[in-house]
Amino acid sequence: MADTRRPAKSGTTVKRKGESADVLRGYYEQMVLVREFELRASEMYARAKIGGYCHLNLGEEATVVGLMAALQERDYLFTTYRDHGYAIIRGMDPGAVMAELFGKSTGVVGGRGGSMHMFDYALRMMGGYGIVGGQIPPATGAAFAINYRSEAGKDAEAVMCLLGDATTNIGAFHESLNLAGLWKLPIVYVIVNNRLGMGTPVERASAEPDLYKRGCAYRIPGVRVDGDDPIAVRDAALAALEKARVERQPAILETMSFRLKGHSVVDPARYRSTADNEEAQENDPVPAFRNRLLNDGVLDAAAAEAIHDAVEARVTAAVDFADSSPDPSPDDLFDFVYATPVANASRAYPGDPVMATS
Amino acid sequence: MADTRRPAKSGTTVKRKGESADVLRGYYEQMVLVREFELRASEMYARAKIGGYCHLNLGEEATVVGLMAALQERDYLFTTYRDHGYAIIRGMDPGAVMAELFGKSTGVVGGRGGSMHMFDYALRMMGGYGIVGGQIPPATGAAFAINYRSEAGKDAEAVMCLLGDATTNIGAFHESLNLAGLWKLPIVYVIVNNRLGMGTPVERASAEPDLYKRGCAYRIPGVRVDGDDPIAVRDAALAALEKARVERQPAILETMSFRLKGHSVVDPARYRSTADNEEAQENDPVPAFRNRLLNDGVLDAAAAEAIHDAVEARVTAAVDFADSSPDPSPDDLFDFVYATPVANASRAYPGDPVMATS
Amino acid sequence: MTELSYRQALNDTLRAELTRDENVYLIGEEIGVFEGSYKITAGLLAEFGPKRVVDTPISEEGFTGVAIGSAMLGLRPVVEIMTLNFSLIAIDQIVNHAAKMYGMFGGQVRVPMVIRTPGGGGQQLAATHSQNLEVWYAHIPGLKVVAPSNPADAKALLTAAIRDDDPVLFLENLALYNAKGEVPDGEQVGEIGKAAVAREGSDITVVSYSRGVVTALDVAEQFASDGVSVEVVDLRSLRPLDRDTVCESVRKTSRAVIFEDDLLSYGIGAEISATIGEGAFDWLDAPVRRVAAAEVPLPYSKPLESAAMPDAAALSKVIRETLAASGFTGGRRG
Amino acid sequence: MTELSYRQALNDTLRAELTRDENVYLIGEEIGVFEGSYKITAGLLAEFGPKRVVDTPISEEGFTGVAIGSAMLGLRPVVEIMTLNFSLIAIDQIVNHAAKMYGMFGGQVRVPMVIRTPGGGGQQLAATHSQNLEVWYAHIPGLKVVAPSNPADAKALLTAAIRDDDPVLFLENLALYNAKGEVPDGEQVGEIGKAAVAREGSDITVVSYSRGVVTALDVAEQFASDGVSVEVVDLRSLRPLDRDTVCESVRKTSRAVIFEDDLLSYGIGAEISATIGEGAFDWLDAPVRRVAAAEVPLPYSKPLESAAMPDAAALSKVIRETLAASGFTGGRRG
Ligand SMILES: Cc1ncc(C[n+]2csc(CCOP(=O)(O)OP(=O)(O)O)c2C)c(N)n1
Ligand SMILES: Cc1ncc(C[n+]2csc(CCOP(=O)(O)OP(=O)(O)O)c2C)c(N)n1
Ligand SMILES: [Mg+2]
Ligand SMILES: [Mg+2]
Repeated sequence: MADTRRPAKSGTTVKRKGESADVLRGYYEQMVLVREFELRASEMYARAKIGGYCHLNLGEEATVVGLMAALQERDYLFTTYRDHGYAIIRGMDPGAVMAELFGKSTGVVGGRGGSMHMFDYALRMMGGYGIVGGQIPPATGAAFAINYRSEAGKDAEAVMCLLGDATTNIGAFHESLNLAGLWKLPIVYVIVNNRLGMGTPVERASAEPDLYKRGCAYRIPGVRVDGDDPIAVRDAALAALEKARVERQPAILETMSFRLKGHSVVDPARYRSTADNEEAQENDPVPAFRNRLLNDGVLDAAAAEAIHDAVEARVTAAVDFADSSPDPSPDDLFDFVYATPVANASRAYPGDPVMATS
Repeated sequence: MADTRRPAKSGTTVKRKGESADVLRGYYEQMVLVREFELRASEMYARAKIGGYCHLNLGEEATVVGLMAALQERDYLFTTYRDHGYAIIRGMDPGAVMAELFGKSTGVVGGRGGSMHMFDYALRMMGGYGIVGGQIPPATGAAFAINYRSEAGKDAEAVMCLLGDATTNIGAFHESLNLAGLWKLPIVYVIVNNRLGMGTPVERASAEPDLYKRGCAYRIPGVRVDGDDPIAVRDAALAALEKARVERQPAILETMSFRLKGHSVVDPARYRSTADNEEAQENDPVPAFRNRLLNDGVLDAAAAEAIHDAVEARVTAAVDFADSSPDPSPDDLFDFVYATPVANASRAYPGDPVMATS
Repeated sequence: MTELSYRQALNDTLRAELTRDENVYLIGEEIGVFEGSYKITAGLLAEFGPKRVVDTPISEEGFTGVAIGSAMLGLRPVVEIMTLNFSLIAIDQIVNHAAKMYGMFGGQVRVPMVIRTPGGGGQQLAATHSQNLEVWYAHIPGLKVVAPSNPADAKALLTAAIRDDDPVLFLENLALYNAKGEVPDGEQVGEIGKAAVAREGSDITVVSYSRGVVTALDVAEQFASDGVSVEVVDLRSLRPLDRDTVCESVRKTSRAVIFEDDLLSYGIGAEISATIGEGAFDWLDAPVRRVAAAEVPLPYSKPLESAAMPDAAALSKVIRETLAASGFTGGRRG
Repeated sequence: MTELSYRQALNDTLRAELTRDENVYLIGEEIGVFEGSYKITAGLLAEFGPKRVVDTPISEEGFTGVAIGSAMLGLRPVVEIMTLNFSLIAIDQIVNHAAKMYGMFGGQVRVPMVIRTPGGGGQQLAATHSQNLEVWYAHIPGLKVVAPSNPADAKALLTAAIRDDDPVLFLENLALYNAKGEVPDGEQVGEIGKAAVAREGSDITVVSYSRGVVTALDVAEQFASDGVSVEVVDLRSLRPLDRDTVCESVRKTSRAVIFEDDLLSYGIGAEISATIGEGAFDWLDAPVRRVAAAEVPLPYSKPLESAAMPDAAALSKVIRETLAASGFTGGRRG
């Protein structure tokens, strides 16, 4: 049996820890931003402004914000197809992210990637990836590169690699963790445990369902943290990143949260029981964090309302930006096939002859 | 650091355990058979009677014999390219195995597979495989099939899947063990730890070098046993197989032995230190077991000599058989492409037109 | 005859084979409780239970290998790989194991299994989720590869594949699942290795498979109203490849265009073109042209994706160019 | 100019590039302490140390992915995959990641890496260790694939590949490592995407690459003594493919035969034949024929292995048949 208990809640009060009210409000605002952005994305999908797959961070807002709070500018982030929130909180303009969802030329990768493939080299946000587990070896390679060219220490760079609970069952996870453990690479593998891989609960996918323990096969330590608490997530991530920087000790961090909706926007999640759905809703991290801040007097109703309104306006602006942006031009189809130009690379559109001369 | 201690030696005496002298002499004879067969194979390779890759069980004779003593006729065996010993002790005729090495039509698979791919369905010896880790998922699938069509119990079938120490680092190992752990499959994964994957010591390949512990990530128990002691190996395998049959509890069994020669017959193993080589030779299981039997009075010098001579004769006969067997005919090239014949399957030899009509 | 969707034809066939032979079982990600990513297995878990409809963790290499091992012992697994793109993780098991065992082990063991998987672009799934890599599998002896274009063939070829003693890659296409067609009632066992003339014609041959056939038939219909008679050959089986049917058609029409979703270079069409060049050389009146995908990682954005994918317009253009190149004078506006 | 083996040319080039650019490093199984399965990296660990010459566990997917990630950060890994057969385990990283990132991420990140790996049969390594799967990689946009046939090209193309900002699959061949040839001294940077006319001729074109070129040149020499002038085109680069050089040659000779180690159906030769059929249609005097491997899992036994692999005799036969089919009347015994 899995240890299905959640890690102890980090308490209902935040003030005692000496967090500054500004910082707390900032986290809250970020959580609301992720929430509203995702709801709007869902709406835009229904309106066919967005196509393809579209996986949302609904229910993972506290995890997103906590992790991004711990990550330094100098660090590298690799994540999955469920990447909108990370993209925005890492610093991408919500308009450019929305434009990417709309497939516009102003999108973060010019409309080439869409929902699953947000990327910004300047922000060291090294991409959302769509093959389950596919991001793990390259993320490990980024840590290898850090090791290759710089010394360990408090100011060293590190890598954060996100993956879902169900992703721990794929070979790439194993090979990567073994290499990281063997070579002592500065990387934190964050298992975002939302209890489900599509429709499959953790216990039906992982023979060791306490996922933070799976590092045992590589002598990689793991901790589990309440993913509904941004501060707990942040602190756990900070600690793991610190060890990665200073000791080159790779780590697993498992964040426990709930997926509030289906696997992607088109999934009605009929396979979930009412009880499961209720549990998920009860643990919704956004109202929970708001209530904490209200109780602690860090926020009052008016301020909360103001934050919400400001975020709404930003998201609306993002949609407007996306909507009014131009489509990429088919003339540019062949722009990003090769970084180093070489002779005879094909530029044939469907129906073109293979050779100019034929 | 790896726990480099060997598991406690199982003692120098065998009689006290109530083993029958016949059985013990039988084990010894089998060990000698593997030893002599492999030495002769090496010689035949040098004489260019054998081609391709050729990996020997030299140093693993006790492991081979112990494992095969535990395996019942009804069980299934999957192994690696280092498979000659297993093939013979599982029951294949040494002549047919040698003929396979010679690439003859009388070989166990008609010369199609060679050294790496011994196979005999009737003996439930389900093959030697050449892709590192490639045998592990199919072996797990055999256990799945057992589960699918029969009940657990003392007389149930089980699967033994062999793999090398270095093979624990590949994704297929992880995925398979997770499935076996999750689905409770009747399989014993035997890690034949000969300390090296080609030239790489376990500690430089596995972040958890105590390989029997690696089942922790799947709640699969593991034990380590002295691979130089056929009886210890047999007993550990019997225990693990029993649990697999009765409880559908998969297990890891790690056998510790030494590779006496290079990775394959063409590898001079220059990367090994003199100390390492000496340690390997000192632990040679064949003289060690002979001495045990001599000390215990189970064997005397004359009997040992007789066994050796008989084995020599068998191996010589095997070589003669192989040598005098016919080559497969190129006319039969297309015999085993498809089991179910279908229209338009190619039977073109190089240089034939693709269509009869062209 | 009943009109069914491609999806329903597959679902019915799986049900029929599960009922017929208890060695048949289904295995894959999300095929049970979730009822399949594309709902091909809807209802089957409820009907046959978890022994016969096996949900797996995300471990394509692992569960494909498990299917192989179970097939070696006589079971008849039907694996669903969620999309062809994910088969790359399992490809060592498919190509180095399933495809080789029968030969490598001298005919001693059979691997009767089916791998069902949809390929194809056009759904805005971007570069890693839109591929047509069937040519890789079609290259491999020991495998059989079928790619039905309509519900009736889907039924007949899936039945044949499940009953075949070799590993069969059964290629579906995301854009075909809702396509409807008449399907003969009762048991239908198709013939692997045989192409079909999907539409007879005399002026030019279009060779295609899977989704491409639907477009090719539409285009043929349009050309008919212009007085050009287009023959459409549906390959159905990519391995073995029915070279005779292809070449016979071209010997009749003297012109050929290949239409495929695949990337152009080293795609399925290359082999078809080479085959025609060898098998119908003396009959050809114009170069064999290929209409295939542009050679880029397929972009997400709809205008870019559309520009990269072959469509009816491109096929029509190349048919016209080929007719012109051969001095074709028939047709009303030809 | 110095006479070097193919192996030595590779070893020298790796040394030169390791010396030139400290972002270059080598990574793979047994390349350091063991000095490489085929000794291509001999001496380099001793010279450059374990930071630059990285031995890995057996984890092709893991370490290839590590190389990719490190390349994204600006390192320039040269990966050795022990043989092409084992690349199947890493193929998701190569095809779904390395090849797609530059396009999928809108040109924001480059993946400057080389994957060196030998393919080929003929060493009695049986079905799983003897494959020529380069056509799979040649099919993939975003990758570059080179396959040098001689030590000089090996040097020039490996240098180019290491300095190229895209992922390059660098195909070697077990049977070529001991082949000798003159190699220009000093830095040589080859041009990826360009074929070469390895031998000029006027009667018939043989197109080949990698190991096949050696045989083709031998056969051409034999035909020369019979008064038949064979032109040999060495593709060198499989992706991009230099269609112009191929077609130009065939427009000159009017006849073409493709010689490849690859399996016939859907192999490299299919694309070459299709290309010629399209680009030199009006010049062709006979069908383009392919001499390729028999479509079987390659057997271990020498007589069977030899029967399955294309050789000089098969090539000569098909050249003769092609000459005859085109009514060739030149040559002494033609
Ligand atoms: C190799 C591979 N197999 C299957 C899929 C289809 N797929 C996409 S997401 C997903 C579930 C992943 O679950 P988890 O790791 O828990 O992440 P979550 O979606 O819950 O964030 C699956 C099966 C894929 N993209 N890649
Ligand atoms: C996927 C794959 N990678 C690499 C190889 C080459 N190779 C063959 S055996 C071997 C070492 C395996 O070591 P181990 O698992 O310890 O088994 P041992 O040879 O010691 O019995 C390697 C790297 C291979 N056959 N397959
Ligand atoms: Mg999940
Ligand atoms: Mg070993």
